[in-house]
Amino acid sequence: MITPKLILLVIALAPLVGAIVAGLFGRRVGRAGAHTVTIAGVAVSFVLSCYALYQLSTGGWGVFNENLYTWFEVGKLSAHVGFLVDRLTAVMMVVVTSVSLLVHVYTIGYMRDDPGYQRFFSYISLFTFSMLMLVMSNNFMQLFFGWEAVGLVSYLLIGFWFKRPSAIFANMKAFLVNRVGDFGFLLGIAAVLFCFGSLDYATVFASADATLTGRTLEIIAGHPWQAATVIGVLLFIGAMGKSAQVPLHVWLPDSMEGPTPISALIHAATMVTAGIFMVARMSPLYELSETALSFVLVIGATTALFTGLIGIVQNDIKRVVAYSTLSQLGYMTVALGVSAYSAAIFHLMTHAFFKALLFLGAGSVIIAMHHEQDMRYMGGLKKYMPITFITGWIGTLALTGFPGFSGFFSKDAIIEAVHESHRFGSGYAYFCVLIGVFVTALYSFRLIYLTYHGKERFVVEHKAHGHGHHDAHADAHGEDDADDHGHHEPGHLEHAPHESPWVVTLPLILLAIPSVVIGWLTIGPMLFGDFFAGAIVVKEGGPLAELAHEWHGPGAMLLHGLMGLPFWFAVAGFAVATYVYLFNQAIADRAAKLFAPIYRLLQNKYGIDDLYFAIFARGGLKLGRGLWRGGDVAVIDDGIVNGSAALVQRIAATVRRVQSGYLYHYAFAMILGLIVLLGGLWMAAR
Amino acid sequence: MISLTDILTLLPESFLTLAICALLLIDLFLKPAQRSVTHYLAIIVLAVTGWLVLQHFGEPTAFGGMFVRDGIAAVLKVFVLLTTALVFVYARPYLRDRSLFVGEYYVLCLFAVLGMMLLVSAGNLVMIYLGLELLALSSYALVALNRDSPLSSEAAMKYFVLGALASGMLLYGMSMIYGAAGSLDLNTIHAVAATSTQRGLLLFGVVFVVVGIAFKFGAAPFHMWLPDVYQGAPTAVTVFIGSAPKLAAFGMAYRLLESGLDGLGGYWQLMLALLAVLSLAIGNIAAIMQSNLKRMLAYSTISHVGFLFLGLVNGQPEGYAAAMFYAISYALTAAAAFGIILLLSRAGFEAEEISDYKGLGQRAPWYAFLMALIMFSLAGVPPLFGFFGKLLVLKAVAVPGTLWLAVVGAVFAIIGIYYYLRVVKVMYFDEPDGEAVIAGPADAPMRAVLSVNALALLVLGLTWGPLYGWCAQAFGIVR
Amino acid sequence: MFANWPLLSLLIWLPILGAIPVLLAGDKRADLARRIALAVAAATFLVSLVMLSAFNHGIADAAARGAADPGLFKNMQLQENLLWIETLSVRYHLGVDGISVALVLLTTFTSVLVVILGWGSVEKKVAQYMAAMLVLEGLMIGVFCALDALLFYVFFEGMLIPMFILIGVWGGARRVYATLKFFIYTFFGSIFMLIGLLYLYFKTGTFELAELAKVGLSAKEQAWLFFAFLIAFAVKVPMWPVHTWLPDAHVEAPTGGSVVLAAIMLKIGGYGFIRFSLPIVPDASMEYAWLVIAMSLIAVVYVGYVALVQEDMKKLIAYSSIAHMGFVTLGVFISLALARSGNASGAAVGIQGAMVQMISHGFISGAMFASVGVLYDRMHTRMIRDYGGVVNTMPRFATLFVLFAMANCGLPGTSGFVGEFWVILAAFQHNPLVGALAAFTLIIGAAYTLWLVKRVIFGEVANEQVAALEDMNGRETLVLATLAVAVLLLGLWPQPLGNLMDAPIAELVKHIVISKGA
Amino acid sequence: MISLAHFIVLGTILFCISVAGIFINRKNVIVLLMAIELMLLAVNMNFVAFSRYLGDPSGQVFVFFILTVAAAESAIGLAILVVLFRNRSTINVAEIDSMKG
Repeated sequence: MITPKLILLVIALAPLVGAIVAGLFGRRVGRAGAHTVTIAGVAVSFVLSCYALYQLSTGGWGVFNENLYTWFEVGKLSAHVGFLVDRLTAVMMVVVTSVSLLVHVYTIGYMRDDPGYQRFFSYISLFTFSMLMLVMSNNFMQLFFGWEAVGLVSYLLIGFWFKRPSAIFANMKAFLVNRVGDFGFLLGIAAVLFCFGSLDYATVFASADATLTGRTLEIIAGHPWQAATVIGVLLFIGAMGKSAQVPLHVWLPDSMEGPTPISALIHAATMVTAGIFMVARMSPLYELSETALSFVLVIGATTALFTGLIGIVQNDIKRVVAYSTLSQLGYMTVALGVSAYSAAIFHLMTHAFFKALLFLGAGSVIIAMHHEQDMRYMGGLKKYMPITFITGWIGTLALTGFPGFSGFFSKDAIIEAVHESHRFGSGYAYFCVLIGVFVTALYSFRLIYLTYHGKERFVVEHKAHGHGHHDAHADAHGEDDADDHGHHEPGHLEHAPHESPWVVTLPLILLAIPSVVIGWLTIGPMLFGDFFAGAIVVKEGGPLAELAHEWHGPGAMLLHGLMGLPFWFAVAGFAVATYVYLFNQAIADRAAKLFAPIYRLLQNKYGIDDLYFAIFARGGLKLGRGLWRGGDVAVIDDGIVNGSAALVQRIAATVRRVQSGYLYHYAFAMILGLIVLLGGLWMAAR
Repeated sequence: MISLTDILTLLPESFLTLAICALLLIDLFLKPAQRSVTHYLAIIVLAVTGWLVLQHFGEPTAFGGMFVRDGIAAVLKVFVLLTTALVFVYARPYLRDRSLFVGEYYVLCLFAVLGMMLLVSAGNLVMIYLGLELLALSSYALVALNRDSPLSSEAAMKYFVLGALASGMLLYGMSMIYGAAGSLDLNTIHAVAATSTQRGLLLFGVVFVVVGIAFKFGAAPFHMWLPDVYQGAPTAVTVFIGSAPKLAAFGMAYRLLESGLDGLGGYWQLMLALLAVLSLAIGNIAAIMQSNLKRMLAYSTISHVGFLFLGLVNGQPEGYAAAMFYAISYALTAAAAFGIILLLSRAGFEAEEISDYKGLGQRAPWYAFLMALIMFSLAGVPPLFGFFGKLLVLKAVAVPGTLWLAVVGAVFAIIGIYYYLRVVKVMYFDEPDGEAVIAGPADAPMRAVLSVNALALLVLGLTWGPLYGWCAQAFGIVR
Repeated sequence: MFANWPLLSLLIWLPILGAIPVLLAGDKRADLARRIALAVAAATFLVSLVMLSAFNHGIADAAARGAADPGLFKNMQLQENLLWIETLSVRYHLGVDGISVALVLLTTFTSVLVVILGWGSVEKKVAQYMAAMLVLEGLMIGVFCALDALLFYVFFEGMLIPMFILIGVWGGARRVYATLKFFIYTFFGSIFMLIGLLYLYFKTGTFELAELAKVGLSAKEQAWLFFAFLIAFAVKVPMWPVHTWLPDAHVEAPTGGSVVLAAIMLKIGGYGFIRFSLPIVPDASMEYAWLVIAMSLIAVVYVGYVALVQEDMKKLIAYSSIAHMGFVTLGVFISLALARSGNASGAAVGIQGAMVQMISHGFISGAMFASVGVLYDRMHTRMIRDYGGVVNTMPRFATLFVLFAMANCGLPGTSGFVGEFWVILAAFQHNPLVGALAAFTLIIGAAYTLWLVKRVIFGEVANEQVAALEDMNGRETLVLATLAVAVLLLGLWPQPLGNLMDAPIAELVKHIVISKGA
Repeated sequence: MISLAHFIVLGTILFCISVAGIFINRKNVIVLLMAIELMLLAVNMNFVAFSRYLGDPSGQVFVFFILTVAAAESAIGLAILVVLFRNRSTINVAEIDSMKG
């Protein structure tokens, strides 16, 4: 009997099975076995997810909300594992599984010769499972479970090449920064439980209005704060961690230490969007607090602009994409901030595709360039790797929001929504997102030009270096022969770069398609239809509702877009990039010299990382050492514990001297005792 | 008028007296080689006396109240005899080894026992004095038993002088009490003490009496003799004066303070409290610094006396029962402790330095284990016997009013732990240096009895109910 | 069928008496001694399982609903009640409720693993080592089963002796200092509790916990008793600032000793709070709850930072133990406050959290110390700087170690998460700020644990010793894998444990809201 | 007319002298023995006086006991003294301090 429940269970568990098989029996099933089983698992859940989405959007299914397993029950409170699957969830499931599936395939080629092949597949399947649990959850408990689980997998994957100091530093950093977010997130959950006495979405959302309006919490005695705001902000702190919003964004660029496939899957398409999804999911709560939303808005706007700016000065191809991810996440957050949740989700979806595309493309380039990630040693690759080149352009156009491409619709919608919004901070946000468009175009095309166009800035030296076939397995050298690449002077290749194998290019092509069309197809229902009705709650007069009035289909929007500000900002960015990086390289350097301070500021990411390191890492250690040496060792141990022991010893020495060995002293002591007793008695008697 | 029943009531003591005389004579005719005869005879004498003590005949009192025969006396006597028997068993190899294996040892000890028996069932000041002196004089002689040892003679001299001083003070106190009460009979004194309105003289006497008692116990500040005597005396003698007399001292204290001066309880309890605190402090603190095991045990004795006094301070039957239980547990434990020293010592090697016990855990696991039991028992760690003695005395003072005493006791118990653990540490955690095994002269019976004695500390720790029941019953506590 | 067997006595005395044959086997015949010890430990574990089967949730639930005999300690099961000292009416009274059952199972379970661990890592005086372990096990079980305060105390103190020997004989370089510190510290703590108990005896004429829970006490009396108990249990837990014995003890103790110490002994402190402080002096506990809560929070934050800078693995884990045990005390007293403010459900959450945290910490810290032992047996150093890149040579070990590390940072799905999560939820209900401070462990806990992992497990092979390491042998794998299963099982399926403890906790919560001021 | 008080005072004085003799004297052990005898005599004085005053003979009986014991005591004392002298060839109180602490 095939029930929705069964289907959903299969969707969630299929990747887990794959992960377990590949992980525990990796040796037995071998490489082929490992990738077969994991890909099969993910494929199954992808297909079924599509089916579920279809059923939900055609009304074949109602919203599915059921508890499947009681994790713990104590007192009034109970925690379950359960699924809440509505269209919002379904969309996420499709996004996750599809990207994951493609990444799985891509990995076959990318990690071909990596010793940790099975481990890697097991991890990414495990990640898929966790992510599905996160999005399908019907309660805060399971949400947190998935939340932490994806964090764990990301930790494991960033540190996949555990020999690299940079990698194992980056993964710890990522985990800890995320933990800072989780700190807030957990407290948010606690606050929810405190106010609602339940952790189930349904219950909470149903009674949100009634419970939270007018309710206040006193975090600091004497300062009652709006409960809705407290909850909203606390939960969003969690989102800031996961979705790398300023000031918790520092971990994402470093996470590029991980293999490229997971940069695409986890740190671009899915995990980092968990925060966005979470806020959208919590829309009934956020709608109750203007303050919280403004907070979200400002944070998002800041992220959108300032991380983008950093992207301009980066030379590592992956880092550029990483920073663009940051800024795009900022856009989504902005959308949330103006309660254009569906716009956020919409952008999340489109972004998932074209950003995954860009990352995988970057990966493909890296393969070709023989693990050289520095764009200064690339250029003119278009003739070597046409597919990567074309798909790269498609991705870029989508990212920069070229009219017609998916990115255009989602980004434009967000900008329009911000324009419409009158929420506190929306002005600032509008400014940020507009400039952001320019910045985006600038760094994106800079990347394109530096990589694919211009003259080759690398030297091919044909030395019969017994190097086997190293090209296809990019960072694999991190595993086997790190030293071998250690003595490589940059930009020197053993042999000319060439197009990657089909397992790499196929996903690129498959991702390019939705990057182009998905926006046109889905914007209507998703943003202005009632596709998300019930899943996303927006108070009367949300910006999207405003926009809905002048909504006349994607075509109209396209035309309208051509005369909109954003478009021209994008064009400007394109123009600058083209002029500077395609025709007149020199200008770039001169600009760098001209605005040296700004350039340096951007170079070291506004100094935030260093600041954190100084305060939290070094400061923490200093504090710890102080407490230990000062508190534990000096005061408690040497002072009180051993001190009292020493005191007793000293007294003992004195007492000992009293026992002089002389008879008359002994006798005297007795007499003294007698006299004391007599004296005492005399006192007592009177 | 002396009647036959008087003699009958005194039968154990009378028997013991005659037996001692007989033993003295027999010993004269024994060749040194046959000395063991004396040894076994002495033990038999003790056994018979013990049996007689447990028989129910005669009157509760004799000689017009001079002599009291009650449960308390019975319990104390039995354990005095038992402890002495243990002492004899432990002492023999040691004495043999040092050509101290002479009849005098046994005779003197037995006379001391006789003194103790009289002391614990005294009903009259004269009786107390006589018993006390009989015990004391024998002890002086015993300490000096080893005529060629400078330390022994020095110890004996100190013991003698201070002991004489103490008994002089006791007598002085007695004279005052006599003057005030007009009688030497404790019951009369009791009545007077309870009723008399002007107590000046009586109280004056009480102080001296308390001093006398404190000295016998070795409570600070009347403890000075104790470490030197314990160290100086031959271990075979230390084991004796370190164990049984504590029981007798308790009996003496009970007779004088409870039977005699109960009416003045408020006063002497205060004094005992003061002495208890002093003893706990000095005993425990001074013991930490000791390197000589016998001396350390001497100081530990002082601290234990402090605990015992806590029981007396309570001044209720429960308190006395607790104190008596404590005295018994201490006597048995101390006997075992010195027994171990005797076991490990041999001619030329006294085994009385703590460092002599290094690595005993490897050289003689079994005896190390026994010693560990003894130390933990002295330290008062459950489930060993010593803990329950502490438990009971603390219980006696853990009542509103004297709660602070319990706390003081607890604090010093913590300090005390340290030096007992030090012995265990030396035995188990330190590597042995020098000779591998200790070949003491110990004979089979000693090893066996000593093992039983030490293990008893564990067994009694789990089954101390009947023993305490007996003590409680002696003081007429029924539950 | 077993319900009327003297199962608890069996549990207590089987290992203690089992130590005798082990000793008789002697250090010469080490292997025989090991086998006997393992047999005894296993048998005890089986008996504990029998106990679990004999344990009747039904009664407990009935009690919770108030259907059965009302009153704390009245619904203990498998009771054995003999007169021990008739003159003082001290009783040999044993019995268990869900809480004790859980802890007894933890004890027997851990002991088996410890014996297996000792198999390889202990070379000298094997028989004595095993015997000490078994005796220790019996005494600890006794602590969890005793319903008579004096009996409890006897077991409570008796434990010190074998532990003292364990650390002192098989310990590291500074073992003497460590073990003396351990003994005197704990003795110092408990002796005042003894006086408190004696005072209660004076009031009630009995040591029966059930009676002590009932007796009315004035505010002043309660305050004194509370501090008497506090010092005893705070030292055992250990709570800041009386925690400094633990790092030393752990560092010097042999692996097995550390495991037992961390996995079981520390729990006795928390158990004591639940069995003594709350039921007997609820009002004083309420009055001074702020103090305990403050101490617990300091334990979480302050000790967390201290753990961060440790250079010795065992010390680091020891400090993390202190931080984690902070959640136990926090949970217990938060719950008291919640219960008093009428939030019974929240209170239940808190105590459940504390209890689950105890069990889970038993697994995790035990596993961590066992892991360190595995490394120590190979490299004979505990210094973090001597390691690095262990994963390259010991992949299996590394996998498990990372798992335990994650559990130690309270990752959902591992047992470490459950207790901390409940306690934080409860704490937030009591006071959001307290909740926030408690939740700080998410960050600091992760920080010191992951940094440890980074330095020890990951990275290039640090030196040739590490390069020479070979992966765990079957025995070690068995132990760690078992613990890993336990950690995950409790993390994913905590409900059974919850059901086990629901009833007694409900009862306790009912009890502590009633003021007993007299 | 000499009252009871006079006797008691005299006894007390004798007692104090003897006590002083014990702990002030730092020369000779013999003096200690003499002091002890003196102390007992002081006590006897008290007993006799009281018994006469109370008209109760038991006190005087006690005195006889004390005298006897005193004799035995001094005998033992002197014996120990001899032994001590044999071992240490000195009876100077100030030199008898080989055990201390």
